[in-house]
Amino acid sequence: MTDYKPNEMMTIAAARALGNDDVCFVGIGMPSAAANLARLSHAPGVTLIYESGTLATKPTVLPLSIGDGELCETALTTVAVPEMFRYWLQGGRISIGFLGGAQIDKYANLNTTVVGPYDKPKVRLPGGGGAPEIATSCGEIFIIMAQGKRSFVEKLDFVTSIGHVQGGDSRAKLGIKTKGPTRLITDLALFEPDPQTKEMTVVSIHPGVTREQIQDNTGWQVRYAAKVAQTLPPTVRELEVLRDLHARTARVQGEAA
Amino acid sequence: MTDYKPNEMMTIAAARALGNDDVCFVGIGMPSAAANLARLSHAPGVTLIYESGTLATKPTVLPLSIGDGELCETALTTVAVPEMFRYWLQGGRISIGFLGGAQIDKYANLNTTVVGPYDKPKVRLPGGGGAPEIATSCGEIFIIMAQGKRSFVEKLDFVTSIGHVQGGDSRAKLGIKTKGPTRLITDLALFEPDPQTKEMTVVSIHPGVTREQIQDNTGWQVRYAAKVAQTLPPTVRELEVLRDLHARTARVQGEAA
Amino acid sequence: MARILSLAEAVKEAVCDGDTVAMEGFTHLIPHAAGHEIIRQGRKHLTLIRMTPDLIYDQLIGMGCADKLVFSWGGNPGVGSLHRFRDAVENGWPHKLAIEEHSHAAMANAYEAGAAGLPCAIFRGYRGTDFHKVNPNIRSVKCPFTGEELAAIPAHRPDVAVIHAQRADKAGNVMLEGVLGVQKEAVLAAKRSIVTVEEIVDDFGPRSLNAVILPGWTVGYVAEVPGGAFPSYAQGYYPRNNNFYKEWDAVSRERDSFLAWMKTNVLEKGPEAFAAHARKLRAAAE
Amino acid sequence: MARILSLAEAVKEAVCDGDTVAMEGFTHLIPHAAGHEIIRQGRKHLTLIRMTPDLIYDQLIGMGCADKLVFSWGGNPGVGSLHRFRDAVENGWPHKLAIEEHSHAAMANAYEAGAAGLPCAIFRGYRGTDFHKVNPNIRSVKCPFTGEELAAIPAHRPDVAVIHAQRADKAGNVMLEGVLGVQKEAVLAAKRSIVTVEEIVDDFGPRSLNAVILPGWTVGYVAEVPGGAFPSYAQGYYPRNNNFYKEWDAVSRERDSFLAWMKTNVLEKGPEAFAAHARKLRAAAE
Repeated sequence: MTDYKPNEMMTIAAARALGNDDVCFVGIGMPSAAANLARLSHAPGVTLIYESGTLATKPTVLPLSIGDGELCETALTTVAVPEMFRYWLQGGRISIGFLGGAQIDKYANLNTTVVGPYDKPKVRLPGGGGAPEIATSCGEIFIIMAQGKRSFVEKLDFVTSIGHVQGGDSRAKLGIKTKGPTRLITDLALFEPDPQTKEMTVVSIHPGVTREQIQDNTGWQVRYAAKVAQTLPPTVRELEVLRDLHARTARVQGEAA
Repeated sequence: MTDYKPNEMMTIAAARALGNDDVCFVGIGMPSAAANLARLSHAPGVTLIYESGTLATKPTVLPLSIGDGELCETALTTVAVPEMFRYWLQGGRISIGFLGGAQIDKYANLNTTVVGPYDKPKVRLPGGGGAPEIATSCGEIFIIMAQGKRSFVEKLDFVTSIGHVQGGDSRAKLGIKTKGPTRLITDLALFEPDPQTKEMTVVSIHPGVTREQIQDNTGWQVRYAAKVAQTLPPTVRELEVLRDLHARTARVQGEAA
Repeated sequence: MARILSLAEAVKEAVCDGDTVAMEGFTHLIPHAAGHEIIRQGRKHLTLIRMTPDLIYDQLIGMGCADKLVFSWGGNPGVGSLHRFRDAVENGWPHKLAIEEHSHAAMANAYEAGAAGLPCAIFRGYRGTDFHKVNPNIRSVKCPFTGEELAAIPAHRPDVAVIHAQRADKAGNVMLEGVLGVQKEAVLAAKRSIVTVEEIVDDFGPRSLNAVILPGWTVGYVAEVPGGAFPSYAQGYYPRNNNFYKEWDAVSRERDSFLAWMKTNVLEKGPEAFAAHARKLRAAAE
Repeated sequence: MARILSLAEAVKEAVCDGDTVAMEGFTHLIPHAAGHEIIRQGRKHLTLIRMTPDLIYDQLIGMGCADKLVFSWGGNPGVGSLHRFRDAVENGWPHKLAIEEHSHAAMANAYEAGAAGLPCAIFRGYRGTDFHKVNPNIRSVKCPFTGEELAAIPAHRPDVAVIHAQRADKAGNVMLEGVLGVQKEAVLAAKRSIVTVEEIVDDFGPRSLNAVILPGWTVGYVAEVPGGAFPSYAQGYYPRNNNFYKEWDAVSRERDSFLAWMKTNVLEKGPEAFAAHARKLRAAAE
């Protein structure tokens, strides 16, 4: 078996969830790597949209920011930001949105606003950006986050974007018709919402990871699906494409300096 | 004195009212001829906007429709129609709007919707188009209409766009801050609103026209300003530019067929 | 994902009796060929939405395809009346036509709201006019910050949008330029859509980074119909045939002359008839 | 009508102490040179509006120019925190910074409503979140047709908008392309505006019929500042300097290193310093 890092497993697991027909709203960092890995491997037809307004973009390297020139030059076209949020996101034209955050709870609600009280924050985080509306307007949401007790918490300090709210039908009761988080992809496991309670539940554990490890890195009592699979390890091809992408990116960003 | 038609006097009188700094929302027909006459004579800097989205257009011939290719090709740029109505008209970026209609009353309210009852019309007219919002969003309004008892009426069958409503401060009371109709240019005279009552009042009579003629072609008791001027007749140059424009237009429209 | 079909197939699949149909194009790129195809296929009980009903709807109304018209300006631009529209409203011929009447600003905002997935649009409009007396879909909303009353109208959400554009590529991406009208909004607001184009190309080639493009996944059906906007125009292809608009006044004035014209020029023809206009005009422009 | 001035003159005329200022540019075309000029001229008590405060506002906040920030995402894109923004919010250095916090969708809609002359914007947003608990400018409106509750926010109407664009012509018309952000909306929503450009040309020359252009009569001041978007980028001119963003993390982390950097690179320099970046980068791209 090829050697790989937990972050690589996480990115590859996220990429696998994307198909050719998906229209995907991509954030910077892991989501961007995952989405482009999918495009460069099993899903060449996947449509990538960045909130800077670039529609159907095909970057050859990963952008550092959400609006790098590379994204615009390789896009089908680029629209203004108000149009992006009105016609494309709110208009319901995006099938999958990627999100992450500083804190997540068991219903996959996210906090990217503050750690500590809002008026006297311990850590002032960047804030919501596109997330509050991505969370409710995209057909479904994939969340990518490395696990840890400080990020997988019992109670969020601030609800920046919603997942399944308080579970059950509480999301639908807000009048929201989209699915919300259907997958949570971490460096240790894959979670999916329980069909009834909507609590994020482990459905697959990455190779070499134990249930104890997962619990040690989660601030709530972790639940497991009736049948828990083992995640397929990264294939040689997946790792190759991902590492090539990162190497190409590092090379170009070095050169541009 | 050069020979000219009443329509030519009307168009030329309207053109004279435009200056270099005006941003003018132009309708088809007489307004278009007047605005382009101004641009081709004393006001080369006047900015013309057509509701098809063409900004700062400089047609060499008069368009038959509001969105002819000529308007787009000679424009600074062309925006989509929702943007035209939101950013440009409603955004308050137009200083002068031209309107006309099938019926006008003494407060310069206009009807372009129906003659007769709405549900059983004697004549079904085209309707409002841009007029209802042009009338309230442009800095001021110039109206061009040939006079006649069937068009200059005591009471409109339908209020398609407002002028000074019921006179006095009734327009301002609707929360509207723009001036409304500041000039009514007909084939017989120029009217301006009385400062107090806002009734359209004759301030200038075209050469050779009598007060009797004006009254005979108006469905209400015409009022005159304390000082009534005689309109300057068209100059040779004005007539030349206007007739050239019409001749060029006829030639091109003939050729395109 | 967009499917590339013949116009006849596209209309067959996308347009049903009783549908709400928006055929857009503001003077430019009016989908006349598609209008003829809908008439030939005998669609009935349509609710037609369009800012400027124009010749295209004069024909559909006169042929009895429409039960209702939602519009803001129903004239023959620069010429005068739409006689078939007037005959329907004034005399109920060929049958009664219900109307829902707006201003241009309202219609443009209603398409914009439809494209944006909103239930309604708000704007500063209709103040002091009589429109609300005849149209119950004109309501108001109070700004929760200033207290100002703003006009509110429901978003347009047509069953089908039909537009004409200059070019599509083989993936069904559609590119428009020039006078843009509300076509992009109409397609994005609609459940289904048909786009006729002057030509289908392998690749759009060099273009503005912000070219107006409807991505293939937002488009239903694409059909290549050269000349399909005649007698309106396609910027870069052929000019508006202003004489046709003038002549329509006489053709459409009487029921008999209208029906005769429709029989010869629509019922007994196919979309390929439009290609002659495109070719002829393109040659003339060279 | 637009006046073509030096950047120093434009800032002097357009930006006053206590103004509400929107400096926009979404990753692309961020008006860094103008930001430096505002700092050099020592403006105080500003309310700063911007979707992504970014390095440009980190600098203004750290130099004590701002009393309040209206924003939706305050980070260093792809790198991490904005340390001066955090120091102001967490520790009140150099003084307390009031914040009004939105989502991107809300900010974009607020600019759009400002450009459209409306008092507020409505959209489907914020559902289920905590934003309304900390921001009284998030309210709601009920759709008068469906009864749906929609989020409402006040339109942005800044005193001054500041943007950077690729080109202006001598009449002060401004042309933008690439990632457009909310710049057009910001200028149209503002009472006054400053546009810095890479170059002022005699004529834009051949361009898309729908090129994104702010006509001269909607623009306040135009100043030619080549390289004025550095370290962000100007499509067609020079790329984003990603390393600068990474290095800013270290520069801005401590108050002393930040102040030293600002002294050397802003207070003791002028707008012409940016030309070097433009030249250097343009050469590198060739």
